[in-house]
Amino acid sequence: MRATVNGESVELPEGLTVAGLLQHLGIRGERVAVERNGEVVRRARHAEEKLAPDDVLEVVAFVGGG
Amino acid sequence: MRATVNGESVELPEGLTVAGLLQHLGIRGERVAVERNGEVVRRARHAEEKLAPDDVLEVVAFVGGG
Amino acid sequence: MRATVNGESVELPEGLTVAGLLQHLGIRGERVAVERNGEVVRRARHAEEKLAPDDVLEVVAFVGGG
Amino acid sequence: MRATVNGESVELPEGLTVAGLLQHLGIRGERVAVERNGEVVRRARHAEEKLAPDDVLEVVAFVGGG
Amino acid sequence: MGDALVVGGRTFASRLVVGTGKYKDFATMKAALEASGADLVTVAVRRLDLSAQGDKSLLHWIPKGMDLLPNTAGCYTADDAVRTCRLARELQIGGDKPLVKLEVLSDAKMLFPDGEETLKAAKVLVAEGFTVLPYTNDDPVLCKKLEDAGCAAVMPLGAPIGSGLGIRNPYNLTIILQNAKVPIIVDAGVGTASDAAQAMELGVDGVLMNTAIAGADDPVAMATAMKLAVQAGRLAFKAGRIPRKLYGSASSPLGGVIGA
Amino acid sequence: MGDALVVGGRTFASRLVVGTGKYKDFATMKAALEASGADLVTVAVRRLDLSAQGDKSLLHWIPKGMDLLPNTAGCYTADDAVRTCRLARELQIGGDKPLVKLEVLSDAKMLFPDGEETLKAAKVLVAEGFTVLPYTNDDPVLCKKLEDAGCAAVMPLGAPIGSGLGIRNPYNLTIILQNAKVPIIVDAGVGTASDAAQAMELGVDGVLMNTAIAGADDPVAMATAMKLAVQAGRLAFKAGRIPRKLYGSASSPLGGVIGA
Amino acid sequence: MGDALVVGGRTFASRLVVGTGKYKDFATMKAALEASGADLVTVAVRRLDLSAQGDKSLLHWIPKGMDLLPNTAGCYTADDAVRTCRLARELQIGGDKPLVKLEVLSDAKMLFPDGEETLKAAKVLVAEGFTVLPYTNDDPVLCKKLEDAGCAAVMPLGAPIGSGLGIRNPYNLTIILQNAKVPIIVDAGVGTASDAAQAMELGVDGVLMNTAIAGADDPVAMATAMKLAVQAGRLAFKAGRIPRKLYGSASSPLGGVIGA
Amino acid sequence: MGDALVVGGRTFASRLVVGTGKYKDFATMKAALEASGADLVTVAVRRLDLSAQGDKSLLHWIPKGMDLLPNTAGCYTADDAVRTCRLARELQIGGDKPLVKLEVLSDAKMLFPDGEETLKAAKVLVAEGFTVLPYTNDDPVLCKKLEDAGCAAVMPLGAPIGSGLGIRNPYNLTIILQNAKVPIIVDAGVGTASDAAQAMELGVDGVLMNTAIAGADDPVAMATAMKLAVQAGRLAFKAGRIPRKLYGSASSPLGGVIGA
Repeated sequence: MRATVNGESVELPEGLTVAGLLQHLGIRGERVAVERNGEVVRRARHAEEKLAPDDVLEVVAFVGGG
Repeated sequence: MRATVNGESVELPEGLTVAGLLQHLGIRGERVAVERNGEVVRRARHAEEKLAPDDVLEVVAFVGGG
Repeated sequence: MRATVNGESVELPEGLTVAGLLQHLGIRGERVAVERNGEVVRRARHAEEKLAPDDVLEVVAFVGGG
Repeated sequence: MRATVNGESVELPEGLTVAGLLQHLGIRGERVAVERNGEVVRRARHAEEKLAPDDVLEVVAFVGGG
Repeated sequence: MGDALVVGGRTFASRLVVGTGKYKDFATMKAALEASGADLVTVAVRRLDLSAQGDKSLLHWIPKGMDLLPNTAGCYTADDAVRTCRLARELQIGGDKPLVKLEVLSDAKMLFPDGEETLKAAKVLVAEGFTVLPYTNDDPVLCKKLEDAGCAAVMPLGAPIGSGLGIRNPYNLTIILQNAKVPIIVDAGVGTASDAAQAMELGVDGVLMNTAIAGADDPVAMATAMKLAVQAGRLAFKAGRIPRKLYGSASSPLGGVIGA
Repeated sequence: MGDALVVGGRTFASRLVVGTGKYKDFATMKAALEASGADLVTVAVRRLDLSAQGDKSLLHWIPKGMDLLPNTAGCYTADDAVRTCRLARELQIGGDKPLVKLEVLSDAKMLFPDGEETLKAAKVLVAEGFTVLPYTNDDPVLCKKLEDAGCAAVMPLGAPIGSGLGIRNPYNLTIILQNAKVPIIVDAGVGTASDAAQAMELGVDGVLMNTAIAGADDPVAMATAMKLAVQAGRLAFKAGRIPRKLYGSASSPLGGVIGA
Repeated sequence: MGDALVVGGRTFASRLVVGTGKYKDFATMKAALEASGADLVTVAVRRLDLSAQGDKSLLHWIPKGMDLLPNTAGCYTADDAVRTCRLARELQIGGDKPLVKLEVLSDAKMLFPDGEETLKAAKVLVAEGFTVLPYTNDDPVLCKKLEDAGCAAVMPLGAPIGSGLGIRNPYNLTIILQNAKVPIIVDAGVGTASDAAQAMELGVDGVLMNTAIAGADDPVAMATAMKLAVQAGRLAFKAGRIPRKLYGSASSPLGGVIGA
Repeated sequence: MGDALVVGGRTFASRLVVGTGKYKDFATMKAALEASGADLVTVAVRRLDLSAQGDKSLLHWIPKGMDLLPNTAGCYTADDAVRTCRLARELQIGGDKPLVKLEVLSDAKMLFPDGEETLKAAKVLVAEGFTVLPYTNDDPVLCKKLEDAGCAAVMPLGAPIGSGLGIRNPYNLTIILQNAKVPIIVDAGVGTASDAAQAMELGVDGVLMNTAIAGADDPVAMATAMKLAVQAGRLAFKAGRIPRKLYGSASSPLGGVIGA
């Protein structure tokens, strides 16, 4: 299925969870937060919450700022 | 009838018009504007517009200001 | 004879007066002042005062300044 | 004999030395310097240098200052 | 000098706008207004004092040919300001797109404009056809929003009303000017002539003041000073000043000195 | 305005003194001098260029009725300054107690006045009957010594010559003014109109400038601006400005607001 | 010194808050953070760069014991700022009443805060249980509204972000302080140590900076300077400075001078 | 910090020099001197009060390890200053090339240094082997002459003694610094910590103060503030501050914002 991750359209396996997405993106160790269609997905629900086609996802982390 | 003029409760003759009010208040020559219950009464309607009991009236003029 | 005029060594006719010097230099009309060996030569004495060899002369005028 | 000490005229014993003067004034311990008639009397000479009538003496010390 | 101030389609020969408050008497006010050379003067709207009879009105003392700029001084909400403007329009006896100085303050102590209420009122008044000149803090973003709301000019403060502190923050004014498409008029804060000149040198289109003149020991002399200072500042702005340099440079020729 | 500047017994209608250096041409200079309204102008004394013939002299371009104030620019010693003044007197064709602007600088880089040499020269020139106006640093003690030496006026700098930095130290000027018995004229440093107005508001008796006008993009417009600014500053000084306050105070009446 | 900064129930030993942006590398940042003595540091929230793998995260370089203050930099609307704060909360892994620096700018050029959007976002965030520290213009009225909206502290600018202009308008800051019941922290504008000291001397509760340290030639030295300057300014504020006087007064005794 | 102040061959760890006058009692003075971290303190020379017996001398209260810098405060002529220095040398019990703060004022009102007398005295004292630190006006030419006369350091004022006005003319100080080959120490005028930091940021080598500390409500706290401020200013000067810009620049990354 296609979804938008950080502004870019990507092809993702069907029935992927948020946790799966992060693994799929090769993100580990990183302290990240995920927003799905405008709503934050709490870390506790990463393993359960399944993505759907056309989801708009934001995967963010802290960077240097003032 | 009683009405409020410039914040004070006053006794006015029944059926007074806005023009009548100004005359009643001894205002002449003065360049004034009248607000009745929050709405301006245009000068053109001073002679027609009748006051009603409990009207809240503001009679204003220009004064020095910055 | 040789003299120094405005910092430059020049050859001048013998027995030249200050007035003669100005004429010799082609200065006319100009409002100028003359200093001879550190002393101002008043205008009134231009015609009399004779120059001597090795005199140091300054011929000045007003220019724009602040 | 009379002498001026710090601006005041005082009566002093004849033949007093600078050291004697300080003792006479009850100054001890104090870190002071003495000027006699405009000239500093070095500490080393306090015991020898004799005062004369009409001497003008300054006895100074350090005080708080900026 | 063919360099008029144009606000909302109206043209004013003078770039100085003056107030009519705080004078010790009307005669002094009139003399000061005349000395100022202004052709736009602010006035306030207040309840008629029904007890005081026959008292000559302010308008008798305003020199002919001066336009009125009614203000909303004393209003602390957008609603009161809008009502006041509607009454002012009536007092002006019509006139198309009447001028109003929109002023909505936060409270009687700080005397700072309330940007939120000012913007709200500005939108209503523009919709009702007023030519709105809002008094505002020197906030570049708020000034831009007031311009975008359709205000004919924007009037940031130099300093609080009547403080006489001058132009506290020329940096903000400069940023406001560089981003504005409507006239910028410094309103409030000017204390003396050099403050007015400095404001004009920054490039503002005009200066509005009241206390600096009315509160001076000699209001008429100060009004004249302000007229001259605004002209001087405007001319200096257009004349292109010399750059600032840490080290000076001689103003007389370096060469030709005697005995050199 | 019945408020003339009096220096050494001479009366000048304008409190603005202007220079004649650094103009791109004589025509521009003449127009600027006229626009400035000044009646006293500074000039420098230099060796006549013997090679350049028939070149129209500066004096043809100075408007009638303006007095000359010859300076000693370019001199770094008291002796050179004194010799230059004597030549200037001759150029003036006598005149009793001739005016001179005494300027003795330290070097060609800092362009700051050398107080020691200036004071030395002032004493000689006063003794020789000159009306001496010394250019000096804004040192209250040195200014007092120059006054005590018999100078007709004292001219402390606002900032270095041609720097355009304005009045760098109004505190010193204020102290100088409070202790002076002769006119104090700010000489050098002014960059734009508000600088001149500010100087006058401090209470100085006059302002002398050259680069600020001659170096502006439009010297004639700036000359006009300076004329107006000096008048504005003088009037404001005499009018008695309002005090500065952290908090403002309303300029419109507090009472009588509608719906209150 | 038993004079801690308390914001929203949290206590910070240092009154200096520093940013983590613009450093040439993480090692320099870490050294500067340690030198600053700060115990609160700002961080931004950004999309993870999916292409750049294994790149060590910022958090590895922030000294232990420093609290994070996530900001909403880059947001131009209240909605984006609120979404960013919610993500920041998730990044903090919970924590009660998480701290956020609310920053909603008008545009990428002026870089001034948008007061209207900032206030709107502040109300939402306070309702959602955030400890909100809004970056705002030095508008006394807006600052008061942000306090009334429940912000734990208010952070007016000294000057635009990264401008290094220092405290442009100490008058406004003073008025803000006199009317505030929550801590006031100067955010942005500081360029050098004396700017930070001056802010603290006005009585502000803290200073937040990033560019002044990260952009200095030697960030670690400047971080140390800022630590000392904030302490110095705070101490001077509490020590009660001498009044300003036009004339001085001797610091040594007037009497007892020799030969007098 | 391996950044000592070296004057006339002597090395001082601290760049803050403090006075000992105007304290309410010796105990407070001692505590303040210790808090200041200074290792050079000024003292005055006065006639011993012959009536007051056994009164503990100042010297008992000056912390060990602090060097004395005797001043010539109260002197209005070069001669009195020279006599005072000779007595001070005697009080120091010899010591090679003794340090003296040369201060010759014009009068008891203006409290400004008399440049002419100061220069005259400096030449005599240098010839007699003193290490001369003259207090002077911020006149670049006079400062250069004092350096040329052999003074070990030059100490221009920031503002009049005890005025607390801070650095009135940073431009002059900058010019003085750019032309000096000996240490420049700002003496007098500092009112609070940021003034001291600002002076150091200009690049001066040290700051001397008395009233700012002794006259504060809490002299010990202010002494600590000044110690920190001088260190902060020095570090900031060496760290290389960011440039000043009218427009800011973001301190957080411009890209990677959510929803963009």
